[in-house]
Amino acid sequence: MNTVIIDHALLLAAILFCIGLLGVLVRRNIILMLISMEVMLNATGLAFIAAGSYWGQADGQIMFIAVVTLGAAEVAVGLGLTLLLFKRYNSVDVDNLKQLRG
Amino acid sequence: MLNLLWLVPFFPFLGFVLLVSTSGKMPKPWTTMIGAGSIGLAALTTALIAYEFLSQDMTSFQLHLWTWMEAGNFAPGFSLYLDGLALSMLFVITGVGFLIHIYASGYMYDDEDFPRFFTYTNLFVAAMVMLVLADNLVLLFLGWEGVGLCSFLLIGFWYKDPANGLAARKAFVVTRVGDTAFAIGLFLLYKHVGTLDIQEAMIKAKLLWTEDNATASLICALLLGGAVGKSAQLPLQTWLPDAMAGPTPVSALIHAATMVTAGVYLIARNHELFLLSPDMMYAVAVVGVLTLLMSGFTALTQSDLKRVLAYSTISQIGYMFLALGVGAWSSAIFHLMTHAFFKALLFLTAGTIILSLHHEQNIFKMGGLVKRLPLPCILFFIGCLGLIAVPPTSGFWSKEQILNATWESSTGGPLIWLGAVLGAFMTALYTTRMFCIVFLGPSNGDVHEPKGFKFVAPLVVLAFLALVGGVFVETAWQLPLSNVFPGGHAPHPPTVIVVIAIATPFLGIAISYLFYGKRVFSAEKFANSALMKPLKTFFDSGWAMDWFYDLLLVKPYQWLAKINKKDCVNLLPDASSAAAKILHAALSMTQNGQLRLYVGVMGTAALFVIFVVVFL
Amino acid sequence: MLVLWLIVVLFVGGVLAGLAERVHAAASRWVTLATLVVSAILLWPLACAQPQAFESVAGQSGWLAVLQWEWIPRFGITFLLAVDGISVLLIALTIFLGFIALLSAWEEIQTRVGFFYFNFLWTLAGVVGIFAALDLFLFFIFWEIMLIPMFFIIVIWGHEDRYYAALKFFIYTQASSLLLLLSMIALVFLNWQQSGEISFSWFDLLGTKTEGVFGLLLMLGFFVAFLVKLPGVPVHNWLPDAHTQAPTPGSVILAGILLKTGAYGLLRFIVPLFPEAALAFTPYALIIAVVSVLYAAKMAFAQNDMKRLIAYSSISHMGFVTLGVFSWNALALQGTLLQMIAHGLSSAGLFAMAGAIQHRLHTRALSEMGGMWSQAPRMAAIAMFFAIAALGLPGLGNFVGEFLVLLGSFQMHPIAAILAALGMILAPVYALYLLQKSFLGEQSDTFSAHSASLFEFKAREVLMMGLLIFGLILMGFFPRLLTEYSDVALNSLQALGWGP
Amino acid sequence: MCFHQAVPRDRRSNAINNKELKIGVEMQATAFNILFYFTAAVAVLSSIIMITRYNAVHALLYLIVSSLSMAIIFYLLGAPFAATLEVIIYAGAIMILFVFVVMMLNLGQKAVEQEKLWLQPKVWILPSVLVFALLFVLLGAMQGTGVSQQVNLVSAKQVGITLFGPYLLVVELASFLLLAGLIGAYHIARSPDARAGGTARQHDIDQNVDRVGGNQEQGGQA
Repeated sequence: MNTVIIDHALLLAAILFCIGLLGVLVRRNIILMLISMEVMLNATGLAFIAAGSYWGQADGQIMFIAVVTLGAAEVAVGLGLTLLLFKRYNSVDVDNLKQLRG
Repeated sequence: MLNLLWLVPFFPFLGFVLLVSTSGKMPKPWTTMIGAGSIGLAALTTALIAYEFLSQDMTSFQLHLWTWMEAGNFAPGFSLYLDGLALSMLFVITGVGFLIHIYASGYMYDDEDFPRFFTYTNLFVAAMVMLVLADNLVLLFLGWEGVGLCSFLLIGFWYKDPANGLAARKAFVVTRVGDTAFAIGLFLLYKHVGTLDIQEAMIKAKLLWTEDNATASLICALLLGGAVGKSAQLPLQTWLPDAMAGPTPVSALIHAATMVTAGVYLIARNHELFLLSPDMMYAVAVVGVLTLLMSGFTALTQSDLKRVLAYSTISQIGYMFLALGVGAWSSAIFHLMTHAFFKALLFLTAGTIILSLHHEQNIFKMGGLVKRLPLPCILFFIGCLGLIAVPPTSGFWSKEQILNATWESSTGGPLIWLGAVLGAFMTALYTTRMFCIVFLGPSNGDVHEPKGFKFVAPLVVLAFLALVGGVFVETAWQLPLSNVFPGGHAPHPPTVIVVIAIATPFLGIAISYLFYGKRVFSAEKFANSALMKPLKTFFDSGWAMDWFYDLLLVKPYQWLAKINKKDCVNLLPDASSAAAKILHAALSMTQNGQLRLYVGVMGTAALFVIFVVVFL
Repeated sequence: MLVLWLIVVLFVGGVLAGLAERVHAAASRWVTLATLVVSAILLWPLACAQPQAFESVAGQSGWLAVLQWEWIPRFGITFLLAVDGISVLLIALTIFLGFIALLSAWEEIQTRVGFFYFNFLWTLAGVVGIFAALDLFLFFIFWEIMLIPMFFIIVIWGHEDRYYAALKFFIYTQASSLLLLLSMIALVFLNWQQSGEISFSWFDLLGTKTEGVFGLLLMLGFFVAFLVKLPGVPVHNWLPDAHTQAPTPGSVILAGILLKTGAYGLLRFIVPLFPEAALAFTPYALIIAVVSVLYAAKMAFAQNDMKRLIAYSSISHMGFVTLGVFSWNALALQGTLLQMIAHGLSSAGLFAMAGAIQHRLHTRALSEMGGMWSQAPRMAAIAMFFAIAALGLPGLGNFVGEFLVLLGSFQMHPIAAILAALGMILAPVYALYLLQKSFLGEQSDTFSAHSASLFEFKAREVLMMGLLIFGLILMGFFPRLLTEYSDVALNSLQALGWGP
Repeated sequence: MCFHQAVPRDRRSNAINNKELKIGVEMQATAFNILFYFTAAVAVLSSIIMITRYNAVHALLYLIVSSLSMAIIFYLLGAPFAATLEVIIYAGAIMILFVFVVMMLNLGQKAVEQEKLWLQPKVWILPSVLVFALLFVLLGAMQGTGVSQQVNLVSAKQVGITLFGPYLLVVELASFLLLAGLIGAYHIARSPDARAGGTARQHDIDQNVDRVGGNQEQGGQA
């Protein structure tokens, strides 16, 4: 009954992934970088789901679950680090983390 | 007695070893005893050997001591070879050498390095005897280089003054150029003939090559190069005038009597080889003539007493080369001997004069010494007569033979004879000029005459030999050279040639006497006239050969050394290490801790990978 | 067996000398002296072996004290030590120069004496090992053993910028020995393919056919390694630095012995193992030889540092060795061997002299010296002797070597020989320049402060120099004493190559 | 009219015409398709706006909008279980965490000005070039058939069966991952004195940390 062109779903995933990457590259605020990363993760989730629906298998969704757990764990640790960063430099500029240079 | 021949080189060498081991601690009388004594013993042994050799009129005698090197079929031995030529050379070296040593023991007595002087002279005589007695060319080369070394040591004897050092090094390097040519000649000879033993090589060469063979003339050219280097002939003669920086007995011993004649001996020893290539004989004659003319003109303008004598030595050796070139071998050796007598006499008397004028060598500062130094004046006069070749003296006999032989020989000819006669005229000119300026004319400066038997005796003996030696050898007993050289007939050129040859020296004396003796024409005005001024400076500097060699060789080599002081090949490793440093700097710039840079780089890398995977 | 004992004694002696320092500071010097005496005694029966003692192994005659133990059978590596006329002479030279270096180090090395003598003896052991090892693998091991202690000697006891010099020396030799290793293994594989059984022994490898480009490449691998050690011109830069910065005993060993390992390698491994390739490579090798002789002589003249001048003169002399090896006839080979030994003696003397002057004046710059003859006539006379030996005066060792090399190479390559003979003109230019600047001329003010007595040579130094002078004169007048010994070996080697 | 082949996108601005492209598809314009493309457009637009916001909270809100639209798309693609998950975990838990942290740091107006400083237009050029290149490559990679076909629904039951069937290990792994994240976050976020185990020397450790912190700062700044 409802048909959709799988390519466009993948296309959407690609676009979202690129936008997320753009966000990570451009922003210097660590929180916004984390958020952009979330978008990237979402995009990959979408790609998995699209593939899953294309083949009619549940694997896509399971991979999506894995992606989500990864995202959750990653955000938890990321935000913890952000707090430490803020306490140390009381700013969220990622460029302060330059001590481990070269 | 003959097999004691090895004693002749051994005595001076023993003297050398004794003086070196005591390294100057020996008291002076002992030093003279050993120094002069060893040469005396050598002379005595030579006399005894000569007596036995001549009484049994042997042609040659070989004494093999030990084989020196042995590689493949090349096995030169450390062995001595005595024949008429070697004997006469020995007589000159040890005889005149001994007289000079006696004189030197007086002359150098108050020099603080007195033992060192005798050390070097003993080594020199040993090396020279080795050179003369060597039976193969490698041993001859040993003597050849040893003599060069000793001349270096003796020229630079007063080492405190760097100019002497420079003169010594110049002498060594210039003679070394000749020696290298000589060595290459040896290699070529060995390549074709397979042995360097002189007698064998000569026999094989005669069998191997016919007349006018290219290789033979090439070898002769190289040997001539060696002889020219050592005997200070035309291309390589610049070192001899500077060699006057050494003490006067050295100039007498090395740069008049013995070492400079080594070249003549070498060509005489290898005469069969030269006979094989007439054009090389002609080349030798031409070199001789050109040298004697060039040095004759230069001697005319010199102001230093010893340099005048040096240039006259070069010209007299030019005569010997001329004699060799025209094939008059025995007269060349005869002239060599007579030249040793009167030139040694001249040098030693000059030494006395210089010593008595407190080391003043400029002839214009001497003058009127005839009254204040009577004996040296007479001796010097006899020497000059010998040099000019005035009839009774020995110089006359030998030079006459050469001039006559030049006229007749195929490789000589009238043109070269004319050059030789002009040379004789020039010799007369500059010798009389020297004598008049030094002895006649106004006297200035105080004089004290060094007394002592050591000064007088050798000079008198030499004067006697210079005067009578020639006649005695010419008539009474021939030099034992007949069996060494191919017996050429005595030359009889037309009498008018002989008369001219005899007359020219007198003409020279007369003209020069007018200029410098009576001062009828003033020499200075003539010398400084517009035409003569540049010519005078040109002659004075030894035909600007020194300047030319400096420009051609010395300066470029020094420049080459200066620009490449830091080894340019060194840039290669240094460049690679510098490149490593630059690479390190560049890479470390990328690790600046910027997280966003890292993310960007990672993104690009991922992009590149996907691109490669997808599109390729 | 003797050779094995010789090497073991040197190694153990080194360790003992190292430990002896704890007992007493001067003890390690005496232990080293004892080790050298023992090794001399061990060498004695080898040195005066009668002709019939020589046996022939795999068709190569003239071998002595051959020792072959299975080591790594799987790769055909055997512990093969064998000595022929050439090796015995060079080992004798090593031990002799060991004495000389020890004498020159007697007072100069004050800090960490034990460790110095440890390195000193291990270098000697490495070098003796090189001259005796005939298994390529064993040869390579000794090649490495020799290098490390020498590096330490330069780096710890050297002069002002010793690190640069030592590092440069190390990198040069190490890089080239990598090439050596590669071509060695490739050669063994080639032999394995051809003969079916794998073996590292020199005797077996002689049989391999090494024509064509591959053979040439292998030969080049060996050639570069030995050329660096020799040193030939394009790769010679480490020597002047290593010599100027090395302590006197270090310089004596470096110049006296380590350069000979390169020359020995050329003699033993290049032409016998790769006859065709070596023949094809000859024109280029001759160019390298002639350039080495002339370029190094010119560079020597340009130096103001005394030791650098002597180092460049060594390069010039070793140029003759390359010329001799690539002429490969009886004359040239014997000349090469004599040149190696004579250069060992004369350069050891010159370096000991330069070290003595630096020890007294604390400077090596020729511009600051001058007129030392009046201060120290005996030292000056000895220095003059060595300078004159270096410029190849007949009657001394160097001349015999040079003359035979030039005579031999003239038969095969006249032009190269003539150009190399020009080296005979350039040699006196720098040798006499060295003499003039240091001993003759006016007295410079640097040492007017020193009293003459302190300055003169002491008995120890005179003994050291006397030994060298005696050696050079002996070689100059009686070269047959050495050549009689090495004739058989040289002829059998010569037969392997080409040429008359 | 149907552009099956991937059209090369070379500039950022054509993301908008990308939507007409989808709407132009001539297949029967069912409400389903319109809804799909509409939510896709919403998702893309909200993402773009999100990364350009100065204020972190606004960005967060747009992220929530984007994840909700993603949920709808999941649902349309026949993955109702994933949609619900997306809404609960993503929009629910993770975004709330973000909001909580942002509120805790209460960056306020000063942070907004700083953001303005940081986000100069020229900053965008290089990354967008890189991103478009990546996009171009990805599109190049997708050579899909372009034909629309029946979306087959994957029910939650089916997902549950496979989840605890072959993928049992993945579940374990996921739990480990979460545990690690939990402990890590807990450990990092603890306050220094709590972290030092509360021993008596607590006071000087703080001094050390602050002093070191102080030095660090100078060091950092220098």
